[in-house]
Amino acid sequence: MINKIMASAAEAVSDIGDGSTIMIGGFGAAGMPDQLIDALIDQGAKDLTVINNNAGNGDRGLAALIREGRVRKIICSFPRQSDSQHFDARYRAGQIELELAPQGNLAARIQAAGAGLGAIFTPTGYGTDLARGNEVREIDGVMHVLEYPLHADFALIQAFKGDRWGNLVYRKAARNFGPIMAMAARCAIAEVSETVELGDLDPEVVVTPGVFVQRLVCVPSALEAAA
Amino acid sequence: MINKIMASAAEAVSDIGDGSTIMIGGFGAAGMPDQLIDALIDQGAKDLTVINNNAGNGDRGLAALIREGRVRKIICSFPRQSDSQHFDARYRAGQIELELAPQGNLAARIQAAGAGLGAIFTPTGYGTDLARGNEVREIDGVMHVLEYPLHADFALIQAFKGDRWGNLVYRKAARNFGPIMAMAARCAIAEVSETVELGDLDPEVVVTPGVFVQRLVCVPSALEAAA
Amino acid sequence: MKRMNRQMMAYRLAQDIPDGAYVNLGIGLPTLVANCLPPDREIILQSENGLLGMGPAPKAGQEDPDLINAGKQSVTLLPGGCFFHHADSFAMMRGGHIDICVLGAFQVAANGDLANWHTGAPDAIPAVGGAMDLAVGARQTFVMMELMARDGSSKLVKQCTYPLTGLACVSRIYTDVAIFELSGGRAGVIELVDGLTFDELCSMTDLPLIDAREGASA
Amino acid sequence: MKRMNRQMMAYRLAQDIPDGAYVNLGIGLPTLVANCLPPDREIILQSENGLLGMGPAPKAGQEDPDLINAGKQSVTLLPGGCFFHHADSFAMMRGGHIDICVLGAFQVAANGDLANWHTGAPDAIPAVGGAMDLAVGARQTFVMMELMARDGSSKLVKQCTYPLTGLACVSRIYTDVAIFELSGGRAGVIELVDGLTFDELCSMTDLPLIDAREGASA
Repeated sequence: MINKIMASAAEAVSDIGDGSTIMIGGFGAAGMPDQLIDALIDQGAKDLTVINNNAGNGDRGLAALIREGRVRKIICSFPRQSDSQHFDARYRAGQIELELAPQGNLAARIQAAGAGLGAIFTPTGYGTDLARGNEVREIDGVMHVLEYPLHADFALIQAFKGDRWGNLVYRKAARNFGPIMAMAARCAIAEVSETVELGDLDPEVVVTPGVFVQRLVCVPSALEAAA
Repeated sequence: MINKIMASAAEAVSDIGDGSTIMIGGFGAAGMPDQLIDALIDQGAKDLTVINNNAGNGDRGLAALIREGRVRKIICSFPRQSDSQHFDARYRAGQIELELAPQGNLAARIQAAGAGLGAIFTPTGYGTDLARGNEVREIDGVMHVLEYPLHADFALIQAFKGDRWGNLVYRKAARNFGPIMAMAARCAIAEVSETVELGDLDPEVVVTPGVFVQRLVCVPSALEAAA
Repeated sequence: MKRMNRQMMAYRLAQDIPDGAYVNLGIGLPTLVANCLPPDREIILQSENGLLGMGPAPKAGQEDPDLINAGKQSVTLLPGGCFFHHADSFAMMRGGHIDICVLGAFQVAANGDLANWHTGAPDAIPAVGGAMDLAVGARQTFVMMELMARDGSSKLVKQCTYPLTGLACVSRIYTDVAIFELSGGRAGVIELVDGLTFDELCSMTDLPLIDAREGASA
Repeated sequence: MKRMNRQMMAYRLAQDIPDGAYVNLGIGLPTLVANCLPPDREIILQSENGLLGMGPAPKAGQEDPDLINAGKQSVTLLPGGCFFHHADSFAMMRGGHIDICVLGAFQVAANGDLANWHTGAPDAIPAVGGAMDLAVGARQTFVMMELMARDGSSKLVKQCTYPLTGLACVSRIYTDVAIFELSGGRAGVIELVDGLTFDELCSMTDLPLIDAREGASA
């Protein structure tokens, strides 16, 4: 029998090793898998490369992981925010490496990894500092840059409901990077507010088919926080 | 006010000109927009390039369009079937051009068009007759071929329900190419079994956001056929 | 001369968004446009984080942490709105499905080059977000900015000195003193605030401008 | 020698699909495997036209024209199944998310090259469907075929003469007389039907085979 539901967040992240590349879902705080990240902080993995849209907000989630010095490098589109103080401090101290990517290329590269494409030509970023060194090509009169897929060892994402096959639905704009990160990681781990019986999710509304999810863990408090 | 709902299939396809490139949804009969195709046959447009997974089944839909001699060229993955007699006859008579594409590359090229990518490197087809002449490249130890996006002037698709903003949901495996074709065409036209009031579709379950759909027409008989 | 304040600029720009348009409003100044949309038009706002049909801010106490805009402010969703993931959201932009995006700017060049993501200062932490995708992806890119920087220099320039966001992507600039239409590598003036002459505007920008106002001789 | 019939081949192959596997069964012969899956294992079938968790054929009269498999036959969906569009469906395959695909074949070469989409005959209408995507995308590609063609030649060959579907993609071949494991450019025999000797099999294929049966000396 397939049962991807783990007993705890600690168990779900137990085998994440030092030096891993980890995608973390969320756009700001919406969709940030706080509990998986807390478990990862407790677990102790360090020297991580993190792929997220931002570089942490406030004191929770990714911001806490950065504060604890576990992140060697971050690949993101929008690190600098009013409440990105933990990233800011480490960046200015030269303690964290930053690879900046236009948000759409970030998303497209994650999607390309999940879909097994080798590379994509995208118009975004052509002629800018963020595509310096990229191969360029004119296609149908438009200049494009070549971008490579972003793969990860693990994806930590937040979803709303899930079942033991790993099927997921999300809640509002917390969906953001979850579906594509689940596809791009060797092992996708979802924290969900509620686990449901197999068949309870309408097959028409499943957003992430279970094949893309390896583990999920129920964290009821996220539901309460959202309520 | 935005109202993309047209009075009839005839009105919805009225401006499709000779020589147009048209994506037609459906995998076999599931998702085939029969009524839009019937309207297109009545309308008279000819010399069409059609993109579909197949080359028509039986006597309806795309098969009828081919039978009537309106299709100059078809881009598809699986033309030959037990009931593709109309395509078979025209193909053997040299009256229709065939561009064969692996099904996944067909889907990826349609998706790339909708997403504004210039080209993609895909491993599918490398070393085969269907990638003869394509640029090839080794990426991370895997050979890839370069494929270009497939754009269309019009997409004719079938969906289950839609609203005046063009939001669509589909029914079971009739979803197939609908969502990506809607994104890849300059003008996407959907026939739906039911039109609903704005707000009646749960925002979490909309599969095709209205921005990708330019026109829709309600064809209640499709619902009856499916019931 | 009566400069427009930011609210007036937003109001003026909003008048040029047609009924039925799909629009993305960048963070910062352009966000003001959302509150100025003509009530008799149905204009659909996209937010890069996966919303279409974005509505106004919720009433106090009704904020939902999962319902935010690109600036991470609480918003609502209109009937007919929907949610989608980030790859689909940027496919909307890059694929040419968004009619208009409105962005702020550090500088815009007469040929449409845009600089709005990075000052290039060595101690600044760069952040780009979706600006580069919007700049090249939307059918039309409008910029909304004060014409003059704090140091008194024009932000409409011959050539951008700040790092670029996109090349030749801006078609219109809405400023506090004039509206510019960029075309063929040159900046045309299509509207001036009361009390400002075309020549005075030219001297402010130090650029060869074209008088493209209605009734002006070309 | 007791050749296996197609049903037996399907049954034998099904025993090698582990619990929890995501599997795509190609049209034709491989479809038979669906009815032979061990009942004590949960094996999830994907269909290229946008189904995961595909179930058996419906009872007569309960067919749904919108619920079909890749061969356009009526199927059902199991609890826990779901629907998705074609780009996501092929992302599943190409992205390495499907553990096993089972395909029919005209020919397989000892190095794993597969030919199964086109005879190359000048009057044949070619059709490829999802075969090329499955062949390169699934983590393992199993082939299910009779070993000998109707003309008495072996379909396991040194080099394919039919147009290729994919290069070096097949890892196992389940035939009516033997099971082959392809590795390092060579074909190993891991199982033989009763009454057939390894030497007899070698003479049938005209290939240098390796005896890789349990207990065989390598």
